[in-house]
Amino acid sequence: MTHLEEEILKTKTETLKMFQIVIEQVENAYKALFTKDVALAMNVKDKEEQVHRMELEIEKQIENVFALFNPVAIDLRFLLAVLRVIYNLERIGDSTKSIAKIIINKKYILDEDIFNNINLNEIYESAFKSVLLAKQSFESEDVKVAYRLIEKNIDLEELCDEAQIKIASYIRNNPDKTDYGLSLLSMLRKIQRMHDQSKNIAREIVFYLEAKILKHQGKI
Amino acid sequence: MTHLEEEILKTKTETLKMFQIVIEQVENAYKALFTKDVALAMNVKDKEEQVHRMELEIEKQIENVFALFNPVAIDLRFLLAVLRVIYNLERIGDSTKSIAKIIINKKYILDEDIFNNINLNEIYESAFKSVLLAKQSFESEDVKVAYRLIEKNIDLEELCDEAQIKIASYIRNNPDKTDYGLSLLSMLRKIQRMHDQSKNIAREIVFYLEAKILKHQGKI
Amino acid sequence: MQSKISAKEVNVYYGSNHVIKHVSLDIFSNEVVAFIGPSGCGKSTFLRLLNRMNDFIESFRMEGQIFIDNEDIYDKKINVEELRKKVGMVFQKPNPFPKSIYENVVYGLRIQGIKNKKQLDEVVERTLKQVGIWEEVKDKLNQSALALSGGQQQRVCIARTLAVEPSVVLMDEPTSALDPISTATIEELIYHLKKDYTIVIVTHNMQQAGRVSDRTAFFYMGELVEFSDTKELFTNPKVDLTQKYITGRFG
Amino acid sequence: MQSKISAKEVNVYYGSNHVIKHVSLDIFSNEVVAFIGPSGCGKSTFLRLLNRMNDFIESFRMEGQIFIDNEDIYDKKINVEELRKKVGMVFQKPNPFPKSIYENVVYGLRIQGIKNKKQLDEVVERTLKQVGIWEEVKDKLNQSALALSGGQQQRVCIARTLAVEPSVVLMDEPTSALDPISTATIEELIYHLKKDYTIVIVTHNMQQAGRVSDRTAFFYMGELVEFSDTKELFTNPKVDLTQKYITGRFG
Amino acid sequence: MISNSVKINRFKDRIFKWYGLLSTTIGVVILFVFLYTIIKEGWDRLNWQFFTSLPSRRPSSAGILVPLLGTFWIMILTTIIAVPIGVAAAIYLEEYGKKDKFASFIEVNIANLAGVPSIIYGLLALEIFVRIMGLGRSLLSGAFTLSLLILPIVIVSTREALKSVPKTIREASYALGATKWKTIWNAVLPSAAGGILTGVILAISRAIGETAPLVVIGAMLYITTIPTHPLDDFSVLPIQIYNWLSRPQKGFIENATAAIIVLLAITFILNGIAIYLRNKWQNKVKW
Amino acid sequence: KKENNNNQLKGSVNIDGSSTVYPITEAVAEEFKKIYPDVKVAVALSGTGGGFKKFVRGETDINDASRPITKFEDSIAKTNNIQYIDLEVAYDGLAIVVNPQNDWCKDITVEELKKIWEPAAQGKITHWNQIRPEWPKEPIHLYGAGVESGTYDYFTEVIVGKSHSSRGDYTSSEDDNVLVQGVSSDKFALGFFGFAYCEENKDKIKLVAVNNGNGPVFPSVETVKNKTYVPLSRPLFIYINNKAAERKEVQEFVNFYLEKMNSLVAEIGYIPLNEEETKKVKEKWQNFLQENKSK
Amino acid sequence: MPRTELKEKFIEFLLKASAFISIFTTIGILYVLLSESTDFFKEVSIVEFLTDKQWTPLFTEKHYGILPLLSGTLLTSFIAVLIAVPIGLSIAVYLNEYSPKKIRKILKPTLEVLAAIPTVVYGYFALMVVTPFLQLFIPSLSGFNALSPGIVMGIMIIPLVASLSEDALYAIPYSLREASYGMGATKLQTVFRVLIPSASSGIIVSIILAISRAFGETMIVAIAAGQQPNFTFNPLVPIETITTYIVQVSLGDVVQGSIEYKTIYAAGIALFVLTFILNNISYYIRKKYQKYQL
Ligand SMILES: Nc1ncnc2c1ncn2[C@@H]1O[C@H](COP(=O)(O)OP(=O)(O)OP(=O)(O)O)[C@@H](O)[C@H]1O
Ligand SMILES: Nc1ncnc2c1ncn2[C@@H]1O[C@H](COP(=O)(O)OP(=O)(O)OP(=O)(O)O)[C@@H](O)[C@H]1O
Ligand SMILES: [Mg+2]
Ligand SMILES: [Mg+2]
Ligand SMILES: O=P([O-])([O-])[O-]
Repeated sequence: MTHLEEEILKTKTETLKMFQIVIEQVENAYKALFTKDVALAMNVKDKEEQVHRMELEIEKQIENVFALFNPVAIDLRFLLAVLRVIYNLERIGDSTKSIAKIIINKKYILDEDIFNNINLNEIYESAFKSVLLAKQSFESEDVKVAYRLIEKNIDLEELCDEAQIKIASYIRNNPDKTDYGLSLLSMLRKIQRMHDQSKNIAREIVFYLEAKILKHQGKI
Repeated sequence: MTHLEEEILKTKTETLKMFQIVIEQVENAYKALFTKDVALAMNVKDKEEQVHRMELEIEKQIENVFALFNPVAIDLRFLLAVLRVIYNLERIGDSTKSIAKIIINKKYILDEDIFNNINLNEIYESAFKSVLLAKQSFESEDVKVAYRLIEKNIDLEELCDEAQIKIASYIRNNPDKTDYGLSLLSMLRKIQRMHDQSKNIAREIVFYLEAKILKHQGKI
Repeated sequence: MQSKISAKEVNVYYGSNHVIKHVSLDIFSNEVVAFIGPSGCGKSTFLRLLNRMNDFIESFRMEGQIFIDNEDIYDKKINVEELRKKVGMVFQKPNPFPKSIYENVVYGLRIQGIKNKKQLDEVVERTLKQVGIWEEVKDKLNQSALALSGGQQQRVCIARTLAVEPSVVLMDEPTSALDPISTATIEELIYHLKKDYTIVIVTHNMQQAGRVSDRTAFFYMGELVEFSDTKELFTNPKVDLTQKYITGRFG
Repeated sequence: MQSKISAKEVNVYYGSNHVIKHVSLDIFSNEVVAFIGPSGCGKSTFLRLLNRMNDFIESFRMEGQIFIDNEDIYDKKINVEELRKKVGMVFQKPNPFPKSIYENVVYGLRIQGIKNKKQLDEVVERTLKQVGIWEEVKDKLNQSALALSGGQQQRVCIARTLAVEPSVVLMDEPTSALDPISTATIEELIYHLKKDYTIVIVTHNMQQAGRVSDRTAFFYMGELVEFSDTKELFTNPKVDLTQKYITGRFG
Repeated sequence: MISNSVKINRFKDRIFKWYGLLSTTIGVVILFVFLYTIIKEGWDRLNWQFFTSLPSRRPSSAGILVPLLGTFWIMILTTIIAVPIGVAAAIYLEEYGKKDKFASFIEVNIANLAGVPSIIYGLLALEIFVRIMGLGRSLLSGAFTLSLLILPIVIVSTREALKSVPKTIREASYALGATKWKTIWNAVLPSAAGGILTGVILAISRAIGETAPLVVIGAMLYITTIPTHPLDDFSVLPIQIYNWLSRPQKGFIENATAAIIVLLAITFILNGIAIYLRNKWQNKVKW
Repeated sequence: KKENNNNQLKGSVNIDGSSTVYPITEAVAEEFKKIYPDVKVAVALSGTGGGFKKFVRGETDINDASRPITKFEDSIAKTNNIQYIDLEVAYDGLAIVVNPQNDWCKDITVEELKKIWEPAAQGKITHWNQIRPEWPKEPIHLYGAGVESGTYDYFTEVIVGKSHSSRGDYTSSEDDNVLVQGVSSDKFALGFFGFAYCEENKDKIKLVAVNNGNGPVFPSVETVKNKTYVPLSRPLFIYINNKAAERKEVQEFVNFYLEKMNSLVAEIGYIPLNEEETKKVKEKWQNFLQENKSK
Repeated sequence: MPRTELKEKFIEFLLKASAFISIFTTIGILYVLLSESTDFFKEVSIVEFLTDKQWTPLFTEKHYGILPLLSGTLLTSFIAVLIAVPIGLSIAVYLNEYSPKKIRKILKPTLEVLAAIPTVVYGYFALMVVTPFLQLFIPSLSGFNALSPGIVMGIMIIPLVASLSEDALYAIPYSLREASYGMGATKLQTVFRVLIPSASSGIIVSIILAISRAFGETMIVAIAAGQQPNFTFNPLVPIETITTYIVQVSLGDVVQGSIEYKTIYAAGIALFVLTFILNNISYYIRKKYQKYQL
C-alpha cells in the first residue's frame, strides 16, 4: 500500500468515525425526544463540539493530502466528496443539537395528541434510516445503496407536508400553544433536513464512485 | 502570469460572478418582498437554477485545478475556501428562492403592522449588507473586511430574536393568521441564514488569507 | 473537425520486438496532446513516427498508416526532409548546436539555402520573441548558445524549430532535464504556442501532461489505453489501468 | 528532545563564493528532513557537510560547527572514515559498483576487513530485505548490479549504505534519475526507513518533500529561509519567499 | 511541392554516401590485398619446423623460434615494467595530482612523450640502457626501451579509463567509509579495469611491432640460442623479418612473409582481445 | 662419448662485424650449434668498422671483416692491450650492375668508375653520356653499399683511390637486397655490391664487365679465384681476440670455422680459398694458439 | 589511526614516484640529444646546419645541412597526409553517419588492424608492391622515391585519422544529429554543418597527430625511400628522411664520439623539435576542446 493510499484510508476511517458520532447524536436526540430525557439532550448538545472538531480535523487532513500527494482521479474525487460529506455530517450534527436545544428549553409536557398525530417518530425514524444508509454506502462504497437513498424521498416528504399542515392548524386551534407548535415545526424541519443532508451525502458518494454529479437534481 | 495563476484568477472571477448573481437574487427577493412584486419573485425563483449551475461549474473547475496543477499553500487554501464559499453562496441563493416561493405562494395582503413591527426590512438590509461585505472582502482579499463581518452579529441577532418573539405572539393573538405568521417566521429564518452564511464566507476568506480556521467559533 | 494527424492501425517493431500495437488516433489542429505512460511503453517511438525519426533505426519496421494533413507520411513518394520541416521536434535535453544563438535559430533556413540577411534577422527576432527570450539575448546573438542556461537553451531550441515554420511541433520530454523553474517557463510557453501550432508532447511528469495538454493519451506496453480530454483523464479516467497509473497504484 | 544533528552558524565558501550563509538547524533522531530550494541554493553543499564529502573540493572552506551525536564532526580529532560509516549517503544517480549485487552490498564491510562469509551473507539478506528487493534478487546475487533496473540499482545502493549500519542516511535527490514508478517505490522505502534511521533528503521535487518528510527546510541563496513541519510548510508557509517558491511564483 | 534545393541536397547526399563508401572500401581492399599477398607468399612456410627451428642460412631450415620467444619475452618484460609504472603514474595524476601548474606540466609532458618518434627512444635507450647502465643489447634493454615507448600510451589510456569512472563511484566508496587508497583499489580500479586492460594490450601490441628503436640499440643480430635470462641477447620478430627481407635468397622472402603472418597473428589476437574487451566493457558498463 | 663432451662445452662466443662476412659466420655458427648446443653464439652485423670499434675495446671475441684492420683501429687495440689474429676465410667480388633493360652499358673501365664515383662528380656527372658519349643522354641513378660498410671502404679505396671518399648523392643502403630491388626497378641505374647477391638475383639485374686495362672481365667464381677480376675482388677475414682465444669454446668455434668454411662459403656464393691457402690459414691459427698458450 | 594514514602516504609516494618517471624520460631524451648535439654544434654552426642544402656527413666532402633530410621528411609526410586525411575523414564520416551499425562494428576494428601491422611490413610492401605498381603509370619513377613510401605511410595512418576523427564524431551527442535531421537536414548537411564543425578540434587533433606520426615514421621510409639526402620536393626521386638517417647510421659502423656519429643526435633533435611543436599544438587544441565539451 502506498503512502497516499494509507492517507486516504485514514481519511476514510476518520470520516466513518465522524459518521458514527453523528449517528449516535441522531439516535440520542431521538431517544431524548421520545423519552423526554433532558439529560440525554444535554449530552447531545455538548457532544456537538466533538463533531465540529472532527470536521476540522478531517478537513485539515484532506488539505494536507492535497498539499503533499497531489491526488487525482478517484482519489481526488474521494477527497472532494469527503469534504462535502463532512460538511453535511456537521449540519446533521447541527440539527441534532437544535433538536436537543428545543428539548432542553421547552420544559413542558408534550401534547401527545398532536405529537402522535403528526407521526414524528415515523418521520424521525425514516430520517435516521437515511443517515444510516448514507453511512453504509460510504463505508461499503456501494453506489447502489446510495441510489436507494437518493430515490427514497416521496414518503418522507408527504409525511412532512402533512405534519406541517397539521401543526399549523394545531397552532391555529391552540393559540396558547403557539410556542410549542413553533418548536414542533422547527423540529420537523430539522429532521427533514437530516434526511436531505443524508441524500446529499449519497450524491457525493455517487460522485466519488462514478464521477457523476447528482447535486441539484431534485435537491431541496 | 503562470498558467496556475490564470486558473486561480479564473476561479476567482467565476466566483465573483456567482457572488454577483446571488447578490442580485438577494436584492430582487428584497424588492419583490417589499414591493409585493410577484413577477420579480418568480424571476428570483427561476434564476436559482443559474446559481446551481455556477456552483457546479466552479466546483468542476476547482477539481480540475486540483487534478492538474497540484496547488499548495495559499493557492490550495484559496481553492478549498472557494469550494466552501460557493457552497454557502448556493445556500444563500437557496434562501432567496425560499423567500421568493413564500412571496409567490402567499398571495395575501401583508399585515403591514406586524411586518413593520418586526423591522423585517432592517433585518433584511442588514443581512444583505453582510452578503455585500462578504463579496467585498472576497474581491479585495481584505481580511479586515472579513473580520468586520464576522464580528458584526449582535445587532442582527437581537433584532431577529425580538422579531421571532413578536411573530409568535402575533400568531398567538391572530390564530387565523397562523399561516401568515409561520411564513413570516420562515422568511425571518432564511434572512438570518443569509447573514450566517455570509459570515461563513468571511471565515473562509480569513482561512484563505491567514490560514486561520475560524469555523465553528460562534457559528450558528 | 478535420484531423491534423491521423494514425491508422499503426504497428511498430524493433526487430521482433512489437513496441506499438494497433494504435489509431487522431489529433486536431491547434491542440496540445500529451503522451503519458510508463517507461518503455512506446511514447517516444510513437512520437518519432510522426516525423519519421525512427527511420534511422535499423531494426525499425512499421505497419499501418499515418496521415498528416491528409498525406500518408510513410508513402514512398514523400520527401522526408520536407516532412521534417513541417513537423518540428524538440528534444529531451536542450541540444543547441555549438554555434551562436543566431546561427542556431537560422540553421533550418540556412540548410534550405536561404541567405537573405534581412529575412534571417526577422526570423530570429520573431521566433526569439515567440519563445520569450528576445529581451534576454538580443544583445548577445553572436555568443555561443552553449553559454546559456538550460532553460534558455531549450527555448533557443524551440525557436530554432519554429524558425522553419512547422505546423506540428513534437516534444519528447522537453523539460525532463530542466530545473522546476525553467520547466515552468517552458510549460507556459507550450501553453501559449498552441494557438499557432499543433503540439504533441511526451512527458513522464503527469502533472505536466495535466497542465499543458488539451488531450492526453495513455500508452501501456505499446497499446493506446485511453485517449481523452486531459481534465477528464485526470479526474475521471475511463479505463481502470489509466486510473491505476495516474494514481500511482501500479506495478 | 536531543538533537541528532546540530548545525551552528555554518558558513561555507567555495573560494570567494559564499554558498552557505549562517545556517543553524537541528535535526532529531528518526525524522525525515527534506531540503528544498532552487538550483544552486546550497542544498547539496549543506547535505554533504554532514559527512564531510565536501572535503574533497579544494576551494572548500567552512566556518561554524556541526555536531552529530554531540560530536563536532569538523574537529581535527575526528576520524572521517568512521564518520562516513555512521552517516551513510545515497546519491542522485544510482551508482552501484560494477560488481555483483552481493559485492556491492558488502563493500563497506569488506573495506573494514570483515571476511566472515556467514556474517556477510546475513548482512546481505537483512539489508536487501530492508530495501524490499530480496525476493527479486536473491537468486542472482552474483550477477552484476549494473544489470538491474534503475530503481533496483538505487535500492541496492541504499542497501549498501545500510549495510555499514549508519544511524544517519543522507540522500541527494535519490530519485531524480528514476521513472515515476521506481520513484514511488523509493519514496515508500524512505518513509519506512525512518523508524530506524535519521534521514536527510535533498529533493527538487516538492511533492516528494511533501510526501516523504516530517520537516522541510527551504534554502535560498545559501540561506535557510524556513524550516518547519512539512505539512505546515506546504499548506501555510510562514515566509513569503517560501510561499512564492512552492507555488511556483518565482524567478 | 518538393523544392529544388531539397532535391539538390538529396542528390549531393547520395553522391557523398557513395564517396564515403568508396573510401572505406579502398581502405578495406588495401588491407585485404596486403593480407592476401602476404598470406599467399608465406602461408606454405608455416609448419611446425618453422616455429621450432633456430635461424639458419638455409631458408628452408630456418625458423623463428628465437625471435618468437624473444617477442614473448619482450611482451612479458615490457608488461611487467610498463604496466605497474604506467598505471601508478596515471592513478597519481588522475586521483592525487592537484590540478595545478605542475600537474598540467606533467600532463603536457606525457602528451608530448606519446608523440615522440620511436626512433628517438632508441637513441635514448642506446645511451642510457646500453651504454650507461651497461645492459648491452639484452632483453632487458629492449624491454626498458619499449616500456618507455609505451609508458605514455599506458598512462594516457589508463587516465582515460579512470576518467570514465564516474565521480559518483568514488563518492559512493568514500561515503561508505573507505580511505582514498581503498577507494581507488576497491572501487575505481575494478571499474576501470576493462579500459585499462584494453589500453595496455593495445600498447603491448604496438610495442611488439616496433623495429626502429631496437635497431638503434643494436638488436639486429644472429643468435643461435634461445634466450633464457633477461640479460641474454635477443631477437624479435620484426627484426628477424627485417633481416630476412634483406637477404638475397628467395626462400628468405618467403620466410619473412611467414614471419609477418605470425607477427600479424599475434598483433591481431592482441587487438582482437582489446576490441573484445572494449566492446564488452562499453556494453556492460553504462553509467 | 664425444657427443657427451660436446654437450658439456658451454660458454658463449660473441661475434660482430662485417655484414659481408656475416653470412659465412652465421652459417658456421648454425652448424656449430648442432654439435655444441650449449654454446651461445651471437653474431651481430655492425659492419666491419663498427665491429672493430667494439673488438678493439675487447667487447667482442671475434670480428668479421671485409677489409684489414686500419692503423688507427690497431692503435686503439694496442692502448687497450688487446692482441688478435686475423684469418682469411674467403674471397668476395664486388659486382657492378645495371638494370636488365640497360642495353648500352656492357663493360666499364676503372677510370670511368672513378669518374662516376669520385667526390668531384657530385652533382656534375649526372647523365650516362657524360661517361661515354655514345651512351644515351639519360640520367644516371647510382646505388651503392652503405657508407659504413667495409664494402664501401673497399670500393672507394680501389676505385677512387682513397678509402671513404666518394660522391654523396647516391642511394645507399646497408641492405643489399634493397639495392637489388632498386636497380632492378630502375632502367637508368648503376650500382655496386657484393657478388654473392648478384648470383641470387640474376634475373633482376645485369652484371657489367670491368676493364682494368686488360680487357673487360665479368665477375665469377673463376675470375675471382684466378685473380683476373681486378681490382674489385678482395679477401674476407675474421679477427680473433687473443684473450678470447684462450677460451675453449672460442677455440672450438674457430677450429670448426676453419674446418667448415670452404664448403659453406661456396654454398653462400662467395669464393672459397684454395686448398693451399686453407692449409696456411689453419697453420697460422694453430701457431697463434700455441703462442698464446705459452704467454 | 596513524598507521592507515602512514600507509596511505606511502602509497601516494610510490604513485608519485611513478609519475615522475615520465619527467625523467623527457629529461633523459633532452639530455641525450642535447649533450651529444652540443658537441656537434661546436663543430658545425647552427646556421650551416639550417641553411646548407647538402647533407653528406659520412662522406669525404662533408656537408651538414639538415634541409635535405627535412625536405625528405616533409615530402613523405605531406604525401602521407594527403592520402590519409581525405580518405581517413571520409571513412570516419561514412562509418559514423552512413554505414549500417553492423558494418561499422566490423569495419572499424578491421581498419584498426591496418594500424597494427608492423611498419617493417609496410616498408617492404611499399618497395616490392607499390613502387613497381606505380612504375606502370609513372615510368620515370625511381626504384626508391618519396611517393611510394608516402602513399604507404598514408595508408598506414588512415586508421589513425579515421579512428580519432570517428571518435570525435562519435562523441557528439546523438541529440545534435537528431536536432539537425529534425529540421529537415540531409545527412550531408548534418555532417558538414553540425558534425564536422562540432568535432573540428578532434579532427584537427587527429590530423596533427597523423602528421607527427608521419614525421616520426622510420622503417617504411628507411626501406622504400632510398637513402639519398636530396634537397628536393620531387616525389619521384630517392630522398632520405631524418629517421632514415638515424637508422642508417645506427646500422653502420660510425665510430662513436666522432662528429659523424653526433650527426644523428643533431638530426634527432631536429625531429624532436618538429614533433614536439606538433604535439603541443594538438595538446592545446584538445585541452581547449575539452573545456567546451558539449
Ligand atoms: N532503437 C531501438 N531499438 C530497439 N528497441 C528499441 C529502440 N528504441 C526503443 N526500443 C524499445 O521500444 C520500446 C518503446 O521504447 P520508447 O523509447 O518508445 O519508450 P518510451 O515510452 O519513450 O519510454 P521512456 O519513457 O523511457 O522514454 C521499449 O521497449 C524499448 O526498449
Ligand atoms: N565544487 C564546487 N566548486 C565551486 N563552487 C561550487 C561547487 N559545488 C557547488 N558550487 C556552487 O555552490 C553553490 C551551491 O551549490 P549546490 O550544489 O550546493 O546547490 P544545490 O542546491 O544542490 O543545487 P542543485 O539543486 O542544482 O543540485 C552553487 O552556486 C554552485 O555553483
Ligand atoms: Mg521516451
Ligand atoms: Mg544538488
Ligand atoms: O658490412 P661490410 O662487410 O660492408 O663492412
